[in-house]
Amino acid sequence: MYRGREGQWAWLLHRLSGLAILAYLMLHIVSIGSMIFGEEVYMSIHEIYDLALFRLGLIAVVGGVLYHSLNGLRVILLDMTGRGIVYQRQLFYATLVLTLAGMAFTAYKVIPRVLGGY
Amino acid sequence: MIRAKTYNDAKQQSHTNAELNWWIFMRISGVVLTFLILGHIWMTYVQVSEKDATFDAVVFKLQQPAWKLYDWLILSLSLLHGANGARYSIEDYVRSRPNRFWVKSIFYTLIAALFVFGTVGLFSI
Amino acid sequence: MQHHRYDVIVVGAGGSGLMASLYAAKNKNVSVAVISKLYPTRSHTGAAQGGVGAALGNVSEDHWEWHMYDTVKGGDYLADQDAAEIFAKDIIDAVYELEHMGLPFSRLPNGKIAQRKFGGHTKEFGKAAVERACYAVDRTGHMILQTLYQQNVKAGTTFFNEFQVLDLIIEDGVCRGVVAYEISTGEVHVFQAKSVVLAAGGYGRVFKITSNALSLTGDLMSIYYRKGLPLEDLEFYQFHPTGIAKLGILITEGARGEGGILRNDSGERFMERYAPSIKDLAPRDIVSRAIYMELREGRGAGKDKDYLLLDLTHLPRDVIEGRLPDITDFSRTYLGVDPVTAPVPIQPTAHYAMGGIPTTVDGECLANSSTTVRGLYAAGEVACVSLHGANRLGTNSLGDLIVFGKRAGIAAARYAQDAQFEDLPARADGAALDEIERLKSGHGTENAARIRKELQETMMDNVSIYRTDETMSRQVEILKELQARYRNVSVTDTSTKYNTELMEAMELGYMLDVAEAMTASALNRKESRGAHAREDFPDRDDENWLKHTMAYRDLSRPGEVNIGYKNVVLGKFEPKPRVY
Amino acid sequence: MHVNLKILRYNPEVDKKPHWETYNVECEPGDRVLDLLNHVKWYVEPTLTYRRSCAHGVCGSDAMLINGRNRLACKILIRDLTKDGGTITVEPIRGLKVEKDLLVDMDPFFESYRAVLPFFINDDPVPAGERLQTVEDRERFDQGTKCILCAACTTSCPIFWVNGRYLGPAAIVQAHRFIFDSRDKGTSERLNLLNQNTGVWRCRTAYNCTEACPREIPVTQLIEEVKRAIMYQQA
Ligand SMILES: Cc1cc2nc3c(=O)[nH]c(=O)nc-3n(C[C@H](O)[C@H](O)[C@H](O)COP(=O)(O)OP(=O)(O)OC[C@H]3O[C@@H](n4cnc5c(N)ncnc54)[C@H](O)[C@@H]3O)c2cc1C
Ligand code: HEM
Ligand code: SF4
Ligand code: F3S
Ligand code: FES
Repeated sequence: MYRGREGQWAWLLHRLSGLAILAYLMLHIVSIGSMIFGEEVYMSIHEIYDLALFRLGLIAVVGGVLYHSLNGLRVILLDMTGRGIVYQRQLFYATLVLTLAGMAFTAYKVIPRVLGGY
Repeated sequence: MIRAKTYNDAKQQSHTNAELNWWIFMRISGVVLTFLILGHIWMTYVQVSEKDATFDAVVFKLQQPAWKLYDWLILSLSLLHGANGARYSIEDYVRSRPNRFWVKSIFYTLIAALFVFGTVGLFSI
Repeated sequence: MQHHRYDVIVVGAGGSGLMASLYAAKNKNVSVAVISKLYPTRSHTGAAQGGVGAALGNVSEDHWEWHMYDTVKGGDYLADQDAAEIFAKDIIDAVYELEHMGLPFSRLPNGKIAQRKFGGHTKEFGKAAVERACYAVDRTGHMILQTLYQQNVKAGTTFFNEFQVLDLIIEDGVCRGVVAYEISTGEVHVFQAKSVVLAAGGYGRVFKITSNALSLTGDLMSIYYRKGLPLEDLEFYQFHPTGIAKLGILITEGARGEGGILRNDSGERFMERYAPSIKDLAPRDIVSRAIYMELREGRGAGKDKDYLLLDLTHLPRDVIEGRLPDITDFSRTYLGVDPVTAPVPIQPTAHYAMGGIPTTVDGECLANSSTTVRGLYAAGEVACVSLHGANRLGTNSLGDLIVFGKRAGIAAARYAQDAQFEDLPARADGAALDEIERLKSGHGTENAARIRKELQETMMDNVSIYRTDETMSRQVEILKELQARYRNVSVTDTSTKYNTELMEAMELGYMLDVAEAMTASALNRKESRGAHAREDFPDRDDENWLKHTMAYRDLSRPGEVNIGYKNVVLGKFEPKPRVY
Repeated sequence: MHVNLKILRYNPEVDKKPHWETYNVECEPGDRVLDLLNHVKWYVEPTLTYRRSCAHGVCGSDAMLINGRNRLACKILIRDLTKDGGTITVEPIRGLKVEKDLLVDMDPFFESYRAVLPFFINDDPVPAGERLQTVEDRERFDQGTKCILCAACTTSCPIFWVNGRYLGPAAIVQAHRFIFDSRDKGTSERLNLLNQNTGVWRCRTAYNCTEACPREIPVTQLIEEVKRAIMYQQA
């Protein structure tokens, strides 16, 4: 593995998260869109989402989206301003911290619900 | 032996702005999507439980035109943004020309189908 | 074997080779190709830092006569004054021409090319130092090399990169082409040509401490010499005063031009004693000898007292980092010394060959003191038009490449335009193939690297800054022994692709032979002049030695060198004692 | 001190695949990696193959993957890599075909270089003296002029590894040098060339190039400046 630094990992995570949320989006469209086939089809798909595993998986989706969008903003800063490049490393760590914070908050909201069966 | 490429060889290469435009689009759509998607997740998942996303709740929400537009924007922008993002990856990793053609054709068709399906879904309510 | 045909072949893609190819190709009647054992941009011209001297007078008044005078005096009156005059005049337009090719010179506030002081360059015939070195930060040579390569790309020049020339085809006094080894495939190619320009650089690697690249092994000088053709003034080899201690990496004289000061262990500015008027900016031979004396008298710094100090700490940080960024970087990288806050350990380093293949002012190679080898030209460090005489001034080599590289290119093309391709001898590549075969299939037990190491160490001990009859006679014997051992070298790598071991072994052979010619020339010259300083003959002797040495290998008695002479072209400036 | 020099070796005439070989070498902390390679080549294993020339970081011959990062073998010292008894790994740079041991085929690299019109373009009649240029205008493109075409940047770029059609950072640095030269008139042609799928838009700001550059050129920054120049030009 090339021992690249922050920039390389930021890019790799950005690409992976982008592709992952694209995959999720495609499934999401199918599941929500299934509505047009009536309540039964919709709910049968939707029940799968109710499984604890999936509900926890959504924490990962939040992480992915948060990381991708924050890092996306970082990339835009790099593209548009000289400052962005100077601080690209710090911006990467900020992105990570905010992403983890967002995931923690989601977990804090979701896990009690999962445990409580709500 | 190396023969240096001449000025004229290079001059004759054609030129379009397609990549520039996609690059700009990725950035603008990205900024817009940040608000749309984070808002969407906040409202439909973090604030309320997944359990609340019942058929009725979804139908109720989507009957309001403002939400219809909101969701359709997410649908189209993120599909287009994601599709172009995936194109970057395909062009990087799928290196043989014929393969790239097939992978791209199938992928774009899928995206288009999803877009039509999602749009019909949204507006059929 | 592959066979190629070009009207003009240029060997070497440093500043002189690229200049020659560019100008040869401006003659639309001829085809031109460049052969180089390195990718062109790897040539050692790229290492030159300080600048190229030309009397533009952008900072203060300057005239070509002053430049010519400094060149002749710097060369201890051994410089040929016809060459020096052409040079001092032509270099002015040549620098403008480089600028028009896009070379990014540093600038003065008024937008003109920036110039700075450099050793030995003075105004009004020696009165005071003058700003004559045109520079591009401290990477002038890099910018010249890049710019000339770029212009060749633009012109669509044909390059044979990583082709190592192994032989020149010369029959009946006419050069008919070259033989080259394609390093990537191991194939031997014959290039038939109407004229050939040699621009293969110097041979600093015969010394242990050198600023020269590992590739500078005197290949073409040796090949020329092995044919019984002369090498001129090889005893004059320049040691640059400021190499990074132990490594030899160069710290440009521009550092002193910007105000740097040489100090000994006690912090004394010792150059005040050796050259009271221009002190640290005296010509290189003088400063190198001064350093050598300081070291010998125990005033060196460090625990072994084997180096001196270049002090820049009194200069503002932005001058050091802004105008000398590369050498700041070298010092930080290789020594862990920051020149802004601490003086840099330095020692003299083998730097530049004033001598080489004798040529006329049009680059035509000389077979003796008067006749030329038809169709063969040379320029740059490999050649000796004798612009530099006994000692080259800083910045005059880059100028030499530009002025005489161009002249050689133009002359070679003009010659080729009217000449016919001459027949090649049968087995033109025979000698080269035999040598390869010998090295590859030999059963010798000698290791080329060990011989090379001994060569470099003994040359450093015996034929460097100060020389005596005793040390040089010893070196003659050592060289004979090393040459004998060289015949028992065999390479272990028998592969065809990228056999760099084979090429290095070849290069060792060349180094041994230039060292032979050099040592014999130095032993023969019984005076001290410029870079040639003999302890047993400390004075210059114009009566007997105001002449160029021509060293010929004796083809019938291996190991013997015959010395001939060539007159110095005098003119405007009468030889005078050289004081600064 | 002693270090283990672990080299990824490959001889096309014998080996099917590259393989590691380790040499225990005696050295000083201040030695360059190139000194160790030379030692191995000269006294231990003469078939070891690599390019080198200047030995002080100005000719660009010896970019290699050293301890997982692109470095010039002649510009990285042992003391900055490991301690006594440690291991140093050396591999050829990535993304270019390995010809033998540490030596790669540089032709594609130079082809990209030539594709960006890396030469001064200005067909106006030349003045008698120099073309004038202010100190600031000269400074504007100074960074790119330092480039020694060593390919450390291009071969550290994750996009270049997988997509050889990307011109790569080195070529863009060269283009930048002319685009921002106030005397040059070829700007729009160069911008058009870089405005292609194979040009600047392939760069994903992975930043490896900047970290790899032995000449401390802020490569990513220069690439971004070219992106912006294209954007403003087309706007
Ligand atoms: C560190 C350093 C700093 C210097 N600074 C200055 C300065 O500030 N000002 C100044 O005026 N001078 C300076 N000089 C001197 C000057 O740079 C050189 O003398 C000059 O660059 C030599 O140029 P060249 O074209 O003759 O050869 P080089 O640039 O050395 O090129 C030699 C070419 O010949 C090729 N070649 C060699 N052998 C063969 C072969 N067998 N087959 C095929 N090709 C071959 C090589 O591939 C290469 O392309 C400096 C020198 C050094 C070492
Ligand atoms: C939420 C806000 C988003 C922002 C701010 C954003 C921003 C960006 C930006 C700026 C890029 C270009 C990266 C580059 O050129 O280097 C990009 C690439 C990408 N985006 Fe997004 N994006 C967002 C949402 C999404 C969504 C929802 C998806 C999935 C559908 C997605 C999928 C991708 C993909 C696959 C890439 C390509 C990655 C690559 O080539 O390395 N993005 N994004
Ligand atoms: S930009 Fe830096 S890393 Fe890239 S080729 Fe030039 S010098 Fe080497
Ligand atoms: S590593 Fe590659 S992606 Fe861009 S910033 Fe450098 S060229
Ligand atoms: S050998 Fe010249 S850059 Fe390393």
